[in-house]
Amino acid sequence: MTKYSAFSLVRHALSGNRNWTRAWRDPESKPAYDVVIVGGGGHGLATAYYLAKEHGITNVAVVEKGWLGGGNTGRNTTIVRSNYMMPGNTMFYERSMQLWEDLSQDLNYNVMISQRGQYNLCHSPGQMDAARRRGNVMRANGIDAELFDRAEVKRRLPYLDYSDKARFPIHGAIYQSRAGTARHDAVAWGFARGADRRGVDILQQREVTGYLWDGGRIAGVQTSQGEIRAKKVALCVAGHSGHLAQMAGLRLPIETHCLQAFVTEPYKPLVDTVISFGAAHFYLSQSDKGGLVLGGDLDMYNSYAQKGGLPIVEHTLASAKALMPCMSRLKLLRHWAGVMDMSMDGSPFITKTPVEGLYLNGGWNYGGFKATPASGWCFAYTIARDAPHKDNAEFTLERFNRGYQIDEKGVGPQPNAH
Amino acid sequence: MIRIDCPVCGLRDETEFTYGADASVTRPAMEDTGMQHWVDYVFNRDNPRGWHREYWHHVQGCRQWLVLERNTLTHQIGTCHLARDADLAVKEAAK
Amino acid sequence: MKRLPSGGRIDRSAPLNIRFDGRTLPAFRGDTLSSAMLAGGVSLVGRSFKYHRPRGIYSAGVEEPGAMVHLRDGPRHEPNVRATVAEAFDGLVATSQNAWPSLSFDIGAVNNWLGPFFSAGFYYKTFIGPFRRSTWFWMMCETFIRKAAGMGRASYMEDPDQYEKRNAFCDVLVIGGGVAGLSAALAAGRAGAQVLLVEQDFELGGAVLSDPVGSAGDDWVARARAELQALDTVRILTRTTAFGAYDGDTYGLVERVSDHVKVPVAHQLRQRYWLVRAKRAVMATGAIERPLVFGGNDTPGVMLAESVRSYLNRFAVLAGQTIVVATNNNSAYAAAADLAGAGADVTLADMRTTPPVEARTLAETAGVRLLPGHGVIEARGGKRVTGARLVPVDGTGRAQGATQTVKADMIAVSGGWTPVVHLWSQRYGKPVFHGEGACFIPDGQDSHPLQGAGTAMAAASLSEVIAQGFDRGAEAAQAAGAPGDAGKAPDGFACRPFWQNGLHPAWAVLTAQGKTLGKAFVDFQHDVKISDIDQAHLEGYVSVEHLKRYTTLGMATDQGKLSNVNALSRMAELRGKAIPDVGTTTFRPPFTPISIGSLVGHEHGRHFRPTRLSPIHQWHVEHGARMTEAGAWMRPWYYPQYAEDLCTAYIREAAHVRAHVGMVDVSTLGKIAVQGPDAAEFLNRIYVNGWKTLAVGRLRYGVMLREDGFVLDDGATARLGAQDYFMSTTTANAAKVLAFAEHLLQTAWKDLRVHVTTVTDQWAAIAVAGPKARALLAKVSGADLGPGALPNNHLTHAMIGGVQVRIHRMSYSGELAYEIYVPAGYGRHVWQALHDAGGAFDLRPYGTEAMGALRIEKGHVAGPELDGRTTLKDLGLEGFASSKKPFVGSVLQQRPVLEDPQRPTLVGLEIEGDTGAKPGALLYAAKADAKGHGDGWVSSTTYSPALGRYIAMGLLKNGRTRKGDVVRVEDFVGGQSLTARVVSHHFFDPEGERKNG
Amino acid sequence: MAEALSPLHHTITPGRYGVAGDVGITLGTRQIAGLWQIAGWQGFDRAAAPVLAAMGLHDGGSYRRAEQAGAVTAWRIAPDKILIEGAPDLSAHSSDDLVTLDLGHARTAITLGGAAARDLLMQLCAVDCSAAAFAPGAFIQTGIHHVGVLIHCTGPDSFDILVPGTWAETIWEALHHNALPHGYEVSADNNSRISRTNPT
Repeated sequence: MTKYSAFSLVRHALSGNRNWTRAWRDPESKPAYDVVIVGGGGHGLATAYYLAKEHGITNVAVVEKGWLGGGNTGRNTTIVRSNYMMPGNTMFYERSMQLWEDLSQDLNYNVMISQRGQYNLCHSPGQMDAARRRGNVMRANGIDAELFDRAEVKRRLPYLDYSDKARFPIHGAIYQSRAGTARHDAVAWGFARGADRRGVDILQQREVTGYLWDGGRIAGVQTSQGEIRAKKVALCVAGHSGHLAQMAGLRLPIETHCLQAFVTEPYKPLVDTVISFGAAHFYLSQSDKGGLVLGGDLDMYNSYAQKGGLPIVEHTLASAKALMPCMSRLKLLRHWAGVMDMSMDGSPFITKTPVEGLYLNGGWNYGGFKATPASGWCFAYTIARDAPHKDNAEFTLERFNRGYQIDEKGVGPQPNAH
Repeated sequence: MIRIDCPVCGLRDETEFTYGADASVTRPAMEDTGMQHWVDYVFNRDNPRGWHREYWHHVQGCRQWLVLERNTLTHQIGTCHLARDADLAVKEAAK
Repeated sequence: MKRLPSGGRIDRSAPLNIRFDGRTLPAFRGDTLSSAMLAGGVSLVGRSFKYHRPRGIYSAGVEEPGAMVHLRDGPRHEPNVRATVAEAFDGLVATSQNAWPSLSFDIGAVNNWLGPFFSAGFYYKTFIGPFRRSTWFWMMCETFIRKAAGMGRASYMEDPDQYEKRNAFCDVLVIGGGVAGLSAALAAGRAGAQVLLVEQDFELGGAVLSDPVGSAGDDWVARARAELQALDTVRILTRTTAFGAYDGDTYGLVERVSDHVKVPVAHQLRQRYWLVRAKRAVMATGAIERPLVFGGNDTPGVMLAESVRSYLNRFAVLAGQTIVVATNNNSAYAAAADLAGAGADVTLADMRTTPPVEARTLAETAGVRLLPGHGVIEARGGKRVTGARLVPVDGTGRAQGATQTVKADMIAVSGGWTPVVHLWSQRYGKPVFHGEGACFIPDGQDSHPLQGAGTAMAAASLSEVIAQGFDRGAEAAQAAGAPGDAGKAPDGFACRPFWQNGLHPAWAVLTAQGKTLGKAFVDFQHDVKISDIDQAHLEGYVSVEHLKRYTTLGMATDQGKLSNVNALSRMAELRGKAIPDVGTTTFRPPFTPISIGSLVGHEHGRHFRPTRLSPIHQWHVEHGARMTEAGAWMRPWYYPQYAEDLCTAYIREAAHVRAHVGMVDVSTLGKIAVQGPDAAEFLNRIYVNGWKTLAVGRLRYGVMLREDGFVLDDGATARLGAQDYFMSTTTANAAKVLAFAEHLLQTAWKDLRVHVTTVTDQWAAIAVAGPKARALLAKVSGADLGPGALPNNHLTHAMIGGVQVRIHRMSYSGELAYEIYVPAGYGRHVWQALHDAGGAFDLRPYGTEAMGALRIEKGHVAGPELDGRTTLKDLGLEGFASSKKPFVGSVLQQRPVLEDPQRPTLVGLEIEGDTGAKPGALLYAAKADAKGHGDGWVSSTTYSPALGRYIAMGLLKNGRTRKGDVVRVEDFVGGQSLTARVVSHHFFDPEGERKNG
Repeated sequence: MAEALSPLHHTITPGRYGVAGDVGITLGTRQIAGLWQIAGWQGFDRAAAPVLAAMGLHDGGSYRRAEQAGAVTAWRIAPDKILIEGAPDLSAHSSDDLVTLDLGHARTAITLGGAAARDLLMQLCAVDCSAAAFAPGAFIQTGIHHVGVLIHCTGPDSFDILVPGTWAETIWEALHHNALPHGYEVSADNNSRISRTNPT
C-alpha cells in the first residue's frame, strides 16, 4: 500500500508509473463478518472506515451491487456546508464539516476540500428574516455565518442580476465561509482505500437479494454470489432503502425521487464560490476543471430511473440565466440524475430498526453528500455501541410517531417539497 | 417528459399537472382515532420499484385529481382515471 | 495546405471576410471556420486541456476535440466553439483559447515536460498538505490548477440575443439528413405521415457531401430533397441538432436560426428550442470515424481520413501534400485515392497484411504507395507533422521489425467507425456490441418507438443504408397510423464500394515490448494517454465508470465521441476480456453542447416567472407606492411621502389608521367559493372550529391544520347563502388550500356534495380601518352600518360609486374595520371613490408594512408564525379547536411532541431600548449564556406607534408561564444584543373594544 | 353608471410591432359579458338541462367542443362543471342539485388571430394547435406561462384566450414577447373599458 505524497508521485514517475499498486484489494468474501454493510457508496464506505478506525471493528464487509461510488456519490453537485437550523440537524452537519476539514490528511487521499464559501441568496424581507434566524442558530452553536445586505452581496458577486429586470430582486444573503465543495469520487475512493488498509473487505459486483434469518433476527445477507453471515447488517443504500427495508418487512417514511445535476463546458474561472438562488430551487459552483455545476429541483414524481426529464432541465437553466444573465451563451455539456431517498420531513435516519440486527442509514434527501463523513462516523458509533451518538439521536424512524419532525423548510410530510 | 392522458382534456405534458402522492394509501375515516392508522397514512410508504398508483392534479387543465399507474423504473404509463372514479375502475379491472 | 482552383461545394462568388487571431483567412460561403483555416494554412489552432500541447484540426464534424476557439467578441462572445461546425460568415472573428501568452508560445506547455508527474489521478495523491484540520494548502494549489484548467474564457456580459421555445407534434421524427434519413423521410412522407426531418449540418446529404462534386450521390440527394419539399406533410429543419431523447417519446432539438450570420436581424431569434412529441422516430445519425493510437497522434497534421477527404471534396482544400494514410479497415482507401487524385503524394499503411483485392486495385490505380501489414508507430514533429514513423505490425498492432521514417506533412488515420447511438442510449440504456464493426449499436427491438437506421446501425453497404432507412421510415409511418403506402425504396447510386467494413480490430501501434513511442492519446481533449489507462488498471480502477472518473476519459466537451472504443479495447486487453464484457458507459444528453439560453426561451429577466397583479395595482403605481414581492404578487409595501424611507412611512401609515382611517388593498387574499348542500359539513371537517351554526350573513375566523396536525392556514369564511360560503385564505397559501380541498373532495370525501372554485380573480378586496371607517363608508354607501345594523363578523350589501359591493365587518388591524369585496373590474373604481370621498375623513392608503405593524400590535399570527412547524397550542389558537368533532389533523396533533408543554409558544415581547429587535433573533433566559438553540426566537417585530415602543412577537419555551420575565434577545449575525420583557402578544386593546365599537 | 375596467386597460398600446414585413399576428381583447359556472354532482346533466335550455343550449357541449347558441357559449370544463359566457344572472337556479357562480370579472378574453397565430400558440402551450388537431369550435384548457387558461378556436386562424384577470398582464406580455419574430399588430383598444350594466 503506497503512501501518497509528492515524493511517491515523483518516484513512480521516474519508474514510468508502472509500479503503482491497487488502491484497494479485490478480495474473496469470507463466509461471515461481524458487520456487513450493504451499499458501497460514500456513506457505506465511510461507515466501514470509522467502524475500523474508531471502534476497532475490522471484520467488516462492504457489499456493493455495482462499482463502489457509482451511485449518488458520483452523481451529486459536490457541495459541503453546515448551515442547518433545526435542533437534531445543526450539530450533526457541523460534525460533518469538521471531519471534512481534516479528511484529506486523515485518509492520505486528497478529496479536494475547497472551502470557497456558500451564499444563500434572499429575495424578500421575509427570506432575510428566515436567513437571520438560521444564521443566529449557526453562530450560537459555534458555526460560522454572516448575513450580508444587497450592497455587500453585489460587491462580492457583481455578476448576478441586480438590474430592475430581475423578477426576484436580491435583498441579501446568508453566507458560510467554511462551506464549499469536495471532489465526490475521491471521497468514495479515499474511504475505500482507508477502510481497505484497515482490513475491511470491499466486495463489488455483488447484489444483496435477501436476508438470512435466525428466528426474528437478521443473521446475514443473501447475495447474487451466495450467502454472507453477519452479526449485524447495516443498510447504506440511499434511494434503494425502501426496497431493502421491505425485504425485511419494514415500511419506511421514505419516497424515492429523481434529482438531476448539470454541468456546462469547462471555462476559465468564472464563479469562485457556491451560490444558492432563493427564488427557485437552484444552486451553482464551478468545478476545478472549469465546468459550472448546476443543481435544480426534483423531478417531483417517485422514480428509480436515474434519468431526468426536460421540464426540470428547462427550469434549472432558466434559473441559471435569471440569476446570472451571462450564462445564456454558455453551453450545457451533460445532465444526469440520481435517485434520492426523500424522507417525510427532509431529514435522515441513522438508527437501529425494529428488526433486530438490522441498522438503517438513509433518508438523505439531497443532503447526502455533505453528510458523508458524519453519517459514517455516527452510523459506525450506532452499530458498534447499539445506541446512537447524541449527534444522530433524533434520526430515528419512530420520530414520526412521536411527532418529532425535523422539518428545515416547514413544508410538512411531502417528500418532494423538501 | 411524462405525458398523461387526462380523461377530460386528453394527452398532456406533465408540466400541466402537479404530482400528488402515493394513491395506494387510503385515508382513514374521519371518525377513526387510531393514531397508528393516521401515522401510516401520512408517513409510511411502500415506495415500490415498478408499478405505482399515484395522484396527479391537472391544475392547468380541468383541475381534476387523477389516479395514474406509472412504472417508477421506466416511467412507462399505465391506466389513468379520474380519482372520483378510480375505486370503481379498480373494481372493474378486478372482475 | 491549399485551396484547389476548382471543385468543392463552396460558393466562390461569395467571398467572406473572416479572421482568426487577427489573421485574415480566405473563405467563401459554404466554408466552415476549420475549412477556411486549412485553406489559409492554419495548422495550430489550440492547446490541450492538461499538457497544453499544440492541437490542430482533427476532424470535420461535431466530434472535434482540438479545434476549439472563441467566436465573436463583445456581448456575443462565445467560448469553446468547434471550428469544424462553425459556419463561415462575413465578419467572423475568432481567437484561440487556453494559451498564454500566445498560441505558439504557451507557458502552460511546461506541463508537457512534467507529464510523468501528472499521471492519472495525480491530484488525488498530492497537494494534501502537511497540516491537520486545515485545507489552506490544497486551496492555494487549487487556485493555480483552476487557472490552468478550464478551456475558453467566458464573458460576464449579458446575452443580447433572443431565443424561443416551440412545441411540435409529428408522426415520424427523422434524425439525420443523410442517405438513410432521406430514405426514411421519403418512405414516411409518401405514406402520408406528418414528418419532421432534422439535420445538424446546413446542407442535407450527410456522407455524400464528402464525395467529389458531381458524383452520383449529389443527384440522388437532390431528387430526394425535391420530392420531400413537394410533400406538405414533411417539414425539413437544417442547422438543427436533436440533442436528447426523453420519456413520453419527446425529443429536444436546437435550431441555430442565426448563428451563421454576424448578428440576428432585428427581433429575429438566435436559436429556437423545439420540444417534439413524435409517435415514432428514426435515428439516422450516421457514424463517426475512429482514431488510431500511436505516439504523437495528437500532433497538428494528424487527422481522421474521411475528414481529410471531406475537406478535399466538400471544401476544395487539400490539407496536406505528403500524406501518410494509416488504417485498419477499407474506408480509408477512398480518402487515399481521392487525395492522390488531387495530386498529393500518398503512402497508405494498412495494419492488415492482406487488404481486399478491390481495395488494393483502387489504391494502386490512383498511384497510392501501399504498405500492407504496416502501422504508424509515431508522428514526428511539434506544432505540425513533419514525418511518420512506419513499422511492420502483427495482428495485435505490436511492432515486428525495424521502423522507417518517411517525410509527411499529414497523417490521415482511420480506426473504423463508431455509430452515433447517443439518442437511443439516452432512452433505452446500454447498446449492444456489433462484432464486425467492433462497435456498439441499438439492440433493434421492434417495440421501441425509436429505431436506428443506416451507419448508425453499422450498415456495411449503401444498399443496406437505403433499405434500412426506407424500411424504418415505412414501419414508423404505419405504426403512427399513416394512411398511405410507402411504395418502393429508391435505387442506389454508384459510390465507393467500401463503406465501413473490413475492419481489423487493432487500434494501438506499440513497440514489441508493448510500449508507446512518446505520448499516445486516447482522449485528445483531456489528454488521456494509453499509459494512464494502464496505470488506472494497476491501481484497481478497473470498471469503465471508475476509469472514466479517475482519468477523466470521455468527460471532455466531445464526451468521448472519439475515445470510447479505443479505451474499451485497451481495458479489455488489460483485463483479458472481450470488449462487450468490459461494457460501455451510458450516454447522457445533450448529444452536443447546447446554449443555456436556447432552453430558457423567453423566460428570463422579468419573465422568469409570471407576475400576479391586483385589479387596483395601477393605482398604487401611479400614486408612488413602493411595491414588494409577495409570492407571485406585487403588493404596495408603503406609500412614501416626499423622500420617506420605509420606517418613517410605515410608522406614519400605521399611526394614521389608529387615529383616523386608512385603506389597504387585500385583493391578494385567497378567495374560494364553497358551494353545495354539504358545504357546512366540509368546512366542519377542514377547519378546526365548528361551522354548523354559522348563519347566513355572518362570518367567522377559522384555522386549518395539515394532515400531520401542524397549522396550515387561517382566515375568515362568510356564509353568503344557504349553501354558498366565501372562504378567504392567506395570500401565501391560497393555491395550496384550494388544491388540498379539491383533493379531499375528489378522493376521500366523495360523499360530500360540495364544489370549491377560486374566486380570487373575481373580487377585488379593500380593507378600510380606523375610527372614522364607519363614517366614511356610511357616507360613500349611504347604508346604515351602525353597530346594530352591522355588528362585528356580519356582512351586508351596499352600493359604492354606483357599484354593488359586499361589506364584511371584520378587523385585522384591531380597529373598527371593514373588508369591501368588489367585482374585480370595478376594484379601482371603488378604491378611487373611497379615496375621493375620503378627504373629509383624512383617509390614507397604507401598505403591507403598516398592515404588519397593526397586526403585530394586535398579536395576530401571520406568515412568520405560520411557518409550518407550529401547532394550535404554540400559537395560542387551541381555543378555536372543537372537541365535539374530528377535523383534518385532529388525531396527529395529539402526538406527544406536539403536546409537549415545553414547546415554544407565542408571546409578546417589549423590547428594551430604542433600537428594536430583528425577526430571527434568538431568545435566551436572562442568566443563561447565549449558546445552542436557545429558548426560542423572534418571529415578527415592529415599532408600535400605538404603544410608542418597539415590540415583537416570538415563540418562547414555556412562554405562557414566563409573562413578566426578562429575556435576552440575541442577533449574532446582526451584532445586536438586547433584552425584552415577556408580555401577552395582545399588545393593544386586548379587549377589542375598538373593533367592536 | 360605473364602468368595469379590463386588467389590460393600461397595457394595450395599439400599433405594429416586431419584425418588418407581413403582419403574422393580431392581438386584442374582447369583452366578456355574463360569465357563469354551473356545477353539480351525480345527475348533473339532468339538473343542468333546464338551465341550458333556457339559454337555447342543448347539452353544454363536450370536454373538447364548445356549444354555441347565439351569443351564448358553453364550455364543459369538468365532468360536473360547465362554464357559460353570455349568460344572464343564473343565481336563481341554485338548488340542492346545482350551484351557480358568477365569474364575470374573473376572466379576461385576449383575442389572437393571423396566419402565424397557431405558431404563436405552439410557442406558449404544450398542446397540438395545428389546424388538423384544433379546429374551429373546439376548446382546450391548458397553460400559458405557467398559468391555466382556456383557449377557444373561433375560426380557421382566430382564437379567444380566457385568462384569469390577475394574470392577464403577465400572459399578455408573454404573447407580445413571443410574437415579435412574427411581426404583429395590436388592434385598437376598443374593449379595454368593458362597458357593462352594473350587476345587481
